[in-house]
Amino acid sequence: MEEQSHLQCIAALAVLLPLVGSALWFSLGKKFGEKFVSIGAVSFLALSFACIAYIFFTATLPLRINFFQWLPLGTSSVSFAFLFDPLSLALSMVVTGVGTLIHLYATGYMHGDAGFGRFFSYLNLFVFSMLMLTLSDSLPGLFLGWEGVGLCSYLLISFWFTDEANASAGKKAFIVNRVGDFGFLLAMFCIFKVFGALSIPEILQTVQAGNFSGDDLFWTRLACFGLVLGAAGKSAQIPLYVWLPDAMAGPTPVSALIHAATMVTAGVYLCCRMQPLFLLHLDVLNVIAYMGAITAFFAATIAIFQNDIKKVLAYSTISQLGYMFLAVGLGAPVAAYFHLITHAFFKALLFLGAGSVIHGLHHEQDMRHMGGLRTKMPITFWCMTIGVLAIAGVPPLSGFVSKDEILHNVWGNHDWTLVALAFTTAFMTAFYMGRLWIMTFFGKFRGHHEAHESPWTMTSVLVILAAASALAGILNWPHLWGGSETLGTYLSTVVQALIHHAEDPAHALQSSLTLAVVSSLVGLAGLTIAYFRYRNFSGEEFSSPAFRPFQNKYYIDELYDAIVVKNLRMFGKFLWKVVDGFVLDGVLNGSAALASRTSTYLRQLQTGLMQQYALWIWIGFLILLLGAWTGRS
Amino acid sequence: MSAPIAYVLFLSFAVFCFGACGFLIRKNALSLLICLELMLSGVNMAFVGFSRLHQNEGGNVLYFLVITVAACESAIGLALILNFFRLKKSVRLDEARALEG
Amino acid sequence: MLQQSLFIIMAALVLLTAGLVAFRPRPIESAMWLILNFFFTAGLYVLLGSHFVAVIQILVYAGAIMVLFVFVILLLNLDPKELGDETSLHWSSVVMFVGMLSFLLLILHVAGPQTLEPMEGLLPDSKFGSVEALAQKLLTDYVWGFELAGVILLLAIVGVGMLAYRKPKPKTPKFLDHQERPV
Amino acid sequence: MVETFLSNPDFIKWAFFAGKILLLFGLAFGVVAPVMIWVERRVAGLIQDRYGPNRVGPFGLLQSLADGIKLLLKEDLRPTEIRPVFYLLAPILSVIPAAMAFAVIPFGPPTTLGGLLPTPMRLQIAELNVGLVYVLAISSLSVYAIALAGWASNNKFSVLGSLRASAQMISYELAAGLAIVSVILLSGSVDLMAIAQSQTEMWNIFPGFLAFLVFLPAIFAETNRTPFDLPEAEAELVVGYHTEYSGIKFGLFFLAEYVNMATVSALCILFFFGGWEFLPWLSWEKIGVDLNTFWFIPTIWFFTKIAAFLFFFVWVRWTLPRFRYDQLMSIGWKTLIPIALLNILITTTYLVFEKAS
Repeated sequence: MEEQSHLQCIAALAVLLPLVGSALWFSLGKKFGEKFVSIGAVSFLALSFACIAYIFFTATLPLRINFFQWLPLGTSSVSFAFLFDPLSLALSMVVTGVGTLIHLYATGYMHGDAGFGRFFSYLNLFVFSMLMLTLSDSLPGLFLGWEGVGLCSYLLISFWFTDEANASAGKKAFIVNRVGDFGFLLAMFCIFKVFGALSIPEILQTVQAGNFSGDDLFWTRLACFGLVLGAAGKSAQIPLYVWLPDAMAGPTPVSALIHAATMVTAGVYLCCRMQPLFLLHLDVLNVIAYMGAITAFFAATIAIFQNDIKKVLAYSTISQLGYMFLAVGLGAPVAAYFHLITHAFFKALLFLGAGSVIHGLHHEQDMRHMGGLRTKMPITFWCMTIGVLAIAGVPPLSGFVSKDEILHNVWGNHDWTLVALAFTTAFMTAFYMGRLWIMTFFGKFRGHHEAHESPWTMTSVLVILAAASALAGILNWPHLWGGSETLGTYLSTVVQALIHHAEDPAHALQSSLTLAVVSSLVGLAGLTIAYFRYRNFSGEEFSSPAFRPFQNKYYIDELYDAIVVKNLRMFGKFLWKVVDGFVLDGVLNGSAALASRTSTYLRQLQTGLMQQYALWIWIGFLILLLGAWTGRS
Repeated sequence: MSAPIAYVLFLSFAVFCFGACGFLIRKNALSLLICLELMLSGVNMAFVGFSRLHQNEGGNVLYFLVITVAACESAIGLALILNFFRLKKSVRLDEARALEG
Repeated sequence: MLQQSLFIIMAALVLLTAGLVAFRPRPIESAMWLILNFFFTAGLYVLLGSHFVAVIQILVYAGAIMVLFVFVILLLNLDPKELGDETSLHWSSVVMFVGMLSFLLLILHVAGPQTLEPMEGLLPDSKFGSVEALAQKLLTDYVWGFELAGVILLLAIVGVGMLAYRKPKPKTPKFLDHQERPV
Repeated sequence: MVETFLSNPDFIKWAFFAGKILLLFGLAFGVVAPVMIWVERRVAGLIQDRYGPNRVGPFGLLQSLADGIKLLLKEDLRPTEIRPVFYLLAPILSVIPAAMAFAVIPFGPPTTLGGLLPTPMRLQIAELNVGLVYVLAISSLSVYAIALAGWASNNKFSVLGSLRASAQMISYELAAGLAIVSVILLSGSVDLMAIAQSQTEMWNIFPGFLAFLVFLPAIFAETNRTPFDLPEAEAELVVGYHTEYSGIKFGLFFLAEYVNMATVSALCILFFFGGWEFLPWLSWEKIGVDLNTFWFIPTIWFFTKIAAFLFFFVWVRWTLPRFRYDQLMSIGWKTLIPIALLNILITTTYLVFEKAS
């Protein structure tokens, strides 16, 4: 674990480059124009990706690089340090890699926008905080990244802040994340109470070594729930998912990078990182599993009825994340991580494809006004096709492999509700992706503007991502099918899988093959049904009132508004009107009024007539006299 | 001389009360000072009475001090009244209400 | 017995004049009654045996202080309007008399009934009330009070001088007819 | 019948007392005042080289009687717009202090009136042991009469005259008081009888000559006589505070003035000229006069001294010019009082050395 000095400066370079970059683009963006900013941003990201790659290939993991003592906490202290181990390296590779591609894409997409410099400075700041989140060695460091990421998502969602809707969407995202962060903070406090330290390797060592008294167990259980709440907030799971669909108000590259590939996966990374802690409490893992499954199924049902192309992709992201949490909950972090990586590729691809479609149709986002674009935008069409097939789980693409891995684990767990949820969600995923695919690229063109293919900067990124999402499957090709499971072995040093398939090898191969066939069949069925339903789509659908709740997203937003926001506003008004207005001001003004009222009476005593004063003195004397007279002993 | 002390004290307090009452009723500054002198002479009576009761000169000495103070006080009071008269062209106490609350 | 009745008469006169001083409207009248009051008080002091004090009462009060008062009253020569002398039997006088009664009760109670017995007479050769005895006490036990009284008198003199002094207004010089006026 | 009266001691005491009062007040008001008026006018004539009044009675002796009757019969003029009460009160107030002062003056040594009295009694109406202070107190009261007279007669000149007169009297009273302090120091007591008896050997005039120098002008000013009679001077303010008075009211003022003169001169003699002693170092006992049988000799000698002094008053009146008012006040405050204070210092040192020897 000793630090080599050159590794230390490389790590520092990798993390600080985006930070410096964001400062540069923000201040010099206007002065030096778009060309300088775009070249600068992409090169900075590429350089940072190169450093991470260098450490990935050369360093002996796990590698801990300590910079300085950051937070003195009474006896122990938190040091500002980076921890390079398989988990963090894998995610940071994805972050910087996909980040670079998306930066390249964004230079084309944002061309001509007034806030060009500002956009890239926020994007770079986001990458910096994401790296902080993944690489930091201590929980507070992780939390710093966690908050940074939340901040950048807010800034980027409400990038076009002139429009009221974008601004409120940004606020909504930030506030919901804050609720999640509250859970995370609570967890940190509990952990500190129990372990007395906040650096992650230290905590995990004491967890594996020590046994815990009843009291400690209570606190660690509370910590786990806190972490789950934080993860749910950041990765948009059931209670706190409402912000993600509204986050689509931001520019598409932002959705692609933040709300598909990187930020939303932070929750999964957190759960995998703190897995030993979760293993202390299996009921918490169960909670995670059910949360994931329900979210997946729920989001999928909503996605079917969305007409806005980006909203569909948002809900599909939520459901895929549900899958990942399901995997983590079942104790198969490797499957979750693998799905995370593959999802990053094909979801980024889908978003960027949708972006180029919107770019081509001059910011037209409603699918009902699209159709027949396969001839006008061939490259986007072919890349989107690969993405749709991948997410639908058509073999041999990466989506199929990772989802099959998760379904295999779910099946292994023999919890039939989870299995049912998982398979129906798989079918619905295939159906709504197929719907999207057909409505945008097949049938007659229902739009107003003349569509045109996007410039090479955007289409080149689409092609690369299409290739990645197609070939990503080989990363963790299961042993049963002759694969080497490189990712599994790579991660096994940090996390261990819970379910060991005890069956004999022959039976295992036979069951996994049947499972693979079943899942691919489900996917293909979804696609074909969608094809036949929307082949000659004319424009309106689901008109009957029965579908009203689905289209309105189960009125969840209105529900939250009714329960939380209205009460908060009422409570606020109460505080303002009653407590502040009546009690505090009342007491203040009241006492002032009281003083002035009594003084008006007392003022009559001050007549200025000397003789009246003498009279009062005399009366006082009399009273004293009578007092002496009565008080005589 | 065999008058009881109670008579003397009652007399002195009566004179004092007359003075005080005059002090409160009268409207002009001059009568005020006159009543003040009356009050002081009432107090002196008590001193002399007690000195006679205890056959000790202390009371008379105190009488002397009170009489000097009375002289000074009336002198200064009259000077003030003169100034007041110059200022307000009258000695009515109603004029002296500047300190009204 | 003669002394007792004399005391009663003198007391009655003192009270009468005190009442007149308090309630006569014009200040010059109340001043004159006050002088008479001082005479009767002096008579009372003689009855109480302290002769020197009686004479001082006349010398200082009637002779000096009241001269000041009469002077000021005459000098100001105020007509009733300026005096504003409408005295109304104000409710405060009621308070006064209530006070008086309650004080008497307090004396009687606190001092006990023996205050009502007459005071024992003076020994024939006792020097009480004479100048020598008073001077003896004044200049030995209370010499500081005596000096202080002197200082207070000095203070009063300076104070009055300062208060009453009015810088003469520089009058513009009047030119007689035969003198030439400055052009 | 008579013996029963004579043998009863109370009767004798009361008779003696009545006799003293009759003697003194009869003399003061009956004899001294009218005679003085006559003497004054005669001497004035003598000094101005003319005859005085000599028509009424032998040598005009009854002139003052005639004046008195004239004043009594005159119409009682009373100007309008005056304050009636104080207008009438003023003359009364001027006479009262003059009379009261007489009660204290001893006119002879204590005698038994030729065996008539069981024990030697004082020839003094009121045996006050604080006599001197009493005289001072009474003399300070005469100011009221003048102040009220001036103010009540509602006449600008009389008001001014009264203010000047009372201011003068107050300031000179102060000077007289301080002079008397040194006399008290010399004779060691405040009782007038004691002062007189202390001067059997050496009169106070010799050690207290400076005090006499201060006392003399003070008494002239006190009685508004000659050099200090500015307020009633005809030339100045018509007749000063008693311009509006006519008839017996004016007479009273006149009478009060002369009685005051008599009192003051008696006091002066008592303080400085040994009272009824014959000569400075020659007291009556030395000559061999038995006071009990020849009790009247010192008294008569005392009255002759007073007469001489009164003559001196009149003599000064028709020779010295009048002081201007500011000179009068400056003499009072700036010369007499400092000298008096200095005098007290001198007498105290003299007493300390004398006692030491």
